[in-house]
Amino acid sequence: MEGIGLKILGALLTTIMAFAVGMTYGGITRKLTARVQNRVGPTIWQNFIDLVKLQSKKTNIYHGVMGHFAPMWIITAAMTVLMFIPVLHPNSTWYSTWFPNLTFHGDLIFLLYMMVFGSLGMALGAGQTGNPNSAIGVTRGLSQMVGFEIPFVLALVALMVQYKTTSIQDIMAIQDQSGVWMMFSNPFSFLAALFASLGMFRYSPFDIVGAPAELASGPVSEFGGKYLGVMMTGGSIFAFIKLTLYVDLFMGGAYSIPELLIKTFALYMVPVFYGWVSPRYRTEQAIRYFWGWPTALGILGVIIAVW
Amino acid sequence: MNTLALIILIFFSGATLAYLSSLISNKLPGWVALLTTMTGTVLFYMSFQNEQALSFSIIGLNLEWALDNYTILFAHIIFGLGILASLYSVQYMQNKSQQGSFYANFLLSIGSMFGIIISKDFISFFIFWEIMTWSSFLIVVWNGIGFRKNGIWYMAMSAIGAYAMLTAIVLINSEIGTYSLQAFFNAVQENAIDNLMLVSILLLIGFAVKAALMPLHIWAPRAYSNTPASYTSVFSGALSKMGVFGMGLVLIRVFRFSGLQDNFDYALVSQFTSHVLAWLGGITAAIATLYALVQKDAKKLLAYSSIAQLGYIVIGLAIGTKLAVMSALFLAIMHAVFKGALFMAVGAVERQVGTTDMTKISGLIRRMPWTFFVTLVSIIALAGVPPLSGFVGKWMLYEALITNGNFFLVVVVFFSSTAAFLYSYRILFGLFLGQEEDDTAHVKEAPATMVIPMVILALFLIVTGTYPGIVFEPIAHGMEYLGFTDVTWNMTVLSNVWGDSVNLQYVSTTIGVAFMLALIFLTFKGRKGTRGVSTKDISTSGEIPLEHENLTFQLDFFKPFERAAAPLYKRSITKIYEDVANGLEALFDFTRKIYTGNGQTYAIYVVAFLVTLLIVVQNML
Amino acid sequence: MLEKEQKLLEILKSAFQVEGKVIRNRRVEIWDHKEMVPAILLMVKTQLGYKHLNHITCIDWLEEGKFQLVYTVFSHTDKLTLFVKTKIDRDPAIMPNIDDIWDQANTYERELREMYGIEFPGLVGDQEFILEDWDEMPPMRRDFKTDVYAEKTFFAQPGREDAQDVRETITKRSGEEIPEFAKKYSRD
Amino acid sequence: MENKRNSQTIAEYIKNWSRKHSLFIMAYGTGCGAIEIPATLTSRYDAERLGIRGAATPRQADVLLITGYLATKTLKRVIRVYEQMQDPKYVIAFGSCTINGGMYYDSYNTINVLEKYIPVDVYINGCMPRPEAVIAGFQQLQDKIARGEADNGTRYKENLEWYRANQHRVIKNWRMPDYNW
Repeated sequence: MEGIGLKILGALLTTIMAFAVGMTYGGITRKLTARVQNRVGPTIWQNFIDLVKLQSKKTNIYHGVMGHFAPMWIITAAMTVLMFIPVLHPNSTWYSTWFPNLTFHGDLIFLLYMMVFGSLGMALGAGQTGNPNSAIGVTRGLSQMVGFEIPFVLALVALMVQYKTTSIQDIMAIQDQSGVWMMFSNPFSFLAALFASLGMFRYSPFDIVGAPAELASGPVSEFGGKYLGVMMTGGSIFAFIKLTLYVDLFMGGAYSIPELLIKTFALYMVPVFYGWVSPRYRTEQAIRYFWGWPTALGILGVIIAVW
Repeated sequence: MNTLALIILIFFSGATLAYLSSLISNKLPGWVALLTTMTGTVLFYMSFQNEQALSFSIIGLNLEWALDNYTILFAHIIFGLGILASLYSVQYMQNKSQQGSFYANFLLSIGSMFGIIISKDFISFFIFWEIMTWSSFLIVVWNGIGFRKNGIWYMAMSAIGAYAMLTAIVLINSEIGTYSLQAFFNAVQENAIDNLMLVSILLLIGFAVKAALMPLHIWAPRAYSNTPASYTSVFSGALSKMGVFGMGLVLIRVFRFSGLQDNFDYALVSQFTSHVLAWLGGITAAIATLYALVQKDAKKLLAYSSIAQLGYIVIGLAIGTKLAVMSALFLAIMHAVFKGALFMAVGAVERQVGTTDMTKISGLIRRMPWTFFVTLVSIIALAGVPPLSGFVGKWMLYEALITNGNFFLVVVVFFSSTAAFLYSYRILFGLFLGQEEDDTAHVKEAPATMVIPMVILALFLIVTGTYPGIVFEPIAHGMEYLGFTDVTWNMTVLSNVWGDSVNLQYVSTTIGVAFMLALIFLTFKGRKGTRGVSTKDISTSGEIPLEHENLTFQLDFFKPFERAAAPLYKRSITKIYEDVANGLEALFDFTRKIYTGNGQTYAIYVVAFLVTLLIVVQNML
Repeated sequence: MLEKEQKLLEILKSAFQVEGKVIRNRRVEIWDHKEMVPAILLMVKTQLGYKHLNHITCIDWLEEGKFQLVYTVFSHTDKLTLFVKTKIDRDPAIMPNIDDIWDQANTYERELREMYGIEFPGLVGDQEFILEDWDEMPPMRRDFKTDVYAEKTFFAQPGREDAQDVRETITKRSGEEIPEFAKKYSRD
Repeated sequence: MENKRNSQTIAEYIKNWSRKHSLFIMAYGTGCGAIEIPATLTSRYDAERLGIRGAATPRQADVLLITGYLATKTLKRVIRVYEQMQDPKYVIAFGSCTINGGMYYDSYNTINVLEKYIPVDVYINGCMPRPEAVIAGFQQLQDKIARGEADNGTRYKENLEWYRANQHRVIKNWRMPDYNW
């Protein structure tokens, strides 16, 4: 029984850490964006304040049962993926104590599909609100997903075919043995995945889903209060998940939490930096962007991985 | 009397009875069909574990019928879907005319499908195949409309398939002198057939037509969308699986386990054919998905999606590794289940609302909650999102492709299944979400006899999402019949040859726990201040939509995607066929002009021919 | 000077016997009965090249009991602006419709109908144009007392009625002194 | 647990503190004040350092900004937007026009006193107020929230009949959904 108690505690700890890191990164981004624009900007804890505010709204509305469920799909998907992703390196002491969760019971393909689960649930909820902006946002998001999944999958296929494994732990172990990170041993695949991450994080120029000026924040336009708060939480956890996945696959994982933070933060800055200097694309431009050079890099990566 | 013959007899006499009973009342055939299917199904399930075989000879031809494990696997699909579809059909067809001919053909096609899978000789196989084709064709043109547009394509393509198959059968007979299937397999083992490749390819063409493989797929969207929904679920769910059944036999039994792997030429050609077929499957999946997501009609969308899903199955069979075949057969069963459920759900919408045009319907979720539930579950399974069973099949397919080194094919498959999210959302949103239409305010949920079959299928998807072992067991037996040895499977754990695995029990538990936590939190926190509002109450920059105004976004749903993927939409197979037909017509027209009817012209032809001959002969010398 | 303008005036005078004058460089005005206006406009549009209808305006001559309508047209070739003026009765105010000559006239005419109550027989579009749920006299007529209406419908803020200087009112209420620098802006 | 200051409970204090520091604004760009909002939010005056940021729809917003004169036509939309916002919500009114009608006090289509139609928390006077004044107004609102005195939504709900009567005087054809509070 003790073992199960410890596991539940570990799972809780993982969730809280993912949530806190995701939210703080969001806050840091807001602060940095402000500094780039020559502003003072909010505190880096602003996202937490926003969240508390959203949760302390006195009234909330929903547009039917799918609308009520929408944030739950997101948080469910986020928590589930978090349980199956190795947050730290399996060889580290921290990992075996606190973060093993269920990481040995899922693999990369499963994670890819599980990450879609939340967006689809969210899309259903957004659809039920009846707001045309929501549906337009969803169609844009799904279209963009078809765009960036191709370079991303090409990158992953290169890794999986080259090292004959679909498990993240194995890929981390391989990097450990060879001492070379995947981002150096498979640079083209890494680049393809990095380009795909631009779309995944939905920062400018790929913020076509929420585009506040055109779509009034798109899918979430009818959600407020606690619903928006839960979505924000789920989104933050997802940001952490994506970063951790990239660190695990391409940067050899992390042995301790500070190392994880440094690596994820460095990765996180890529889409943020890219966003500062780029205006928003149209949907078809975004899709074509991903089907252009990133896909070519991905194909190159696969070819190099095989021969 | 032998049970197999009895079942066939029941179905065929049931068909006659259904037609005759329609002369008494238009409502009777439905019940006759239900009774017939029930009797047949009960008979089958009472006896399928016993060894059964039957052989007899008519006019000097030896016919053999038998049950084996591979057959039983497909019989599950046919009878499971058949009985649910006929239960569904009673209320669905309630107010339609000409039920007699519909039900007669319905029963004929179910009976003939069973006949196909139990046939152990080419003669009865082909006869049943043709009965199946004709009965389904008669249902496609059943309501008398759209013959030219829909029926003709189906007939033409089926004819191609049938001729190819007939040629192959004649060739086989000329080589081995018998029509027996077992004799054919034995001859393959002994390398006694000279034209094996030709025979196989011809047979494959015959099966590919039914499995709607590119470029022989064009009949499918037309035929699927033109049949009544109660039959479409059988049509797309079970009938198209007959193609898969046959392809499985050829690709696995003949190509893979023919004992000719040492023969270099043969191995090269068979592998080449498999690869071509796998890629055709991949392209089928991708193109059909692209076409599915631009459809406005829900039934047509599902029809294209069926083609795409069959593409995955063909890939699995063509790759031919243990995991790949397992995934193909698993997907075949799951496709029968979720596509059956989806066609039924769309049929329910069609019956209650009167149309399946998604631009005219929206916001049915409150009116038809059960239908929505079924559609949601089936769509999640179709999209392959965990924790439903569609994921199991997709996972195995990906792992099979990756472990087998088909790395570009896996990207194509991934592309089409990601694009499948688009049409999955399209159909859910188009029918059930969005603002509620005032025209559909009176709509009620479909009657119970229609809802129950759908819900049963949906529950099956949920259960097998966590316990796919239920389905793995018959599949493993079927695969052993095909020639695989020691097929391993686990109740809840999926694993590939590299030893990577997914534990589905943990997955569904985690999802369940997380979902319950979120549900409790969101439902009980601030419950007093939370209220539901109507879908008309949306923030529209303060503007107030009038009662009759519906703001749901339905037209040109994926226009940006279409624009981005415009080059992929340029070519249409139908157009190519039509171009070929026009070209041939022009050619024949030109040939006709040769015969001018003028003796002088013919004289010139003769001279010209002689001169040409002279030149050619001189050059050769 | 003014040769183009004079020439235009001559043409119009000879064609329609209208009165008119050259206002200044590139501005010509003519006036006529309301029945003649569509014919004049059609003629200048089709034959003289005045293809651009700038706008249609209305002036309420309450004392005379007339509305004056001014059609402003412009020629891109001559760079001349022509004002075609006419006076119509205030009650009933009816004016021939010209939205078959210029489509955009429809917009101006609907606005005039709503704001002045001028009827244009055969005008396309009978729903409300700018005003929403208006059931009073057309508001731009001069006999419509807008301040009375506003007083009746809206709530006046106390302190506004004697039109005092706002700054003084505020200081009086709060008991503060008006700062020195602000005194020079005071009304008295 | 009672907090000595303002006699709020600790939970209430935390809630009010977070509300104070996270104001999502719904800028209803009426009149001339709409142009002051971008200036307030962007680099020069940077309202985001106070936790103020734009919200795209009324569902997410906390503060409704009425930035100038309100035509009767616009009032209808403003009321709808206001009612679509979720409690707790606040209203800031800009400029003379919302206080007493300003230079449009005798216009037939512009309302004079905004407070008669929806409750207002903070008026910022001026024609138009400059961004500094706007930020000062926001700070006043923040103080009010911190003290727990900003009860805009409750006031509206309690006096709904009175507000409705006033609204009906202006909006003759009432074609709006009535909300089940």
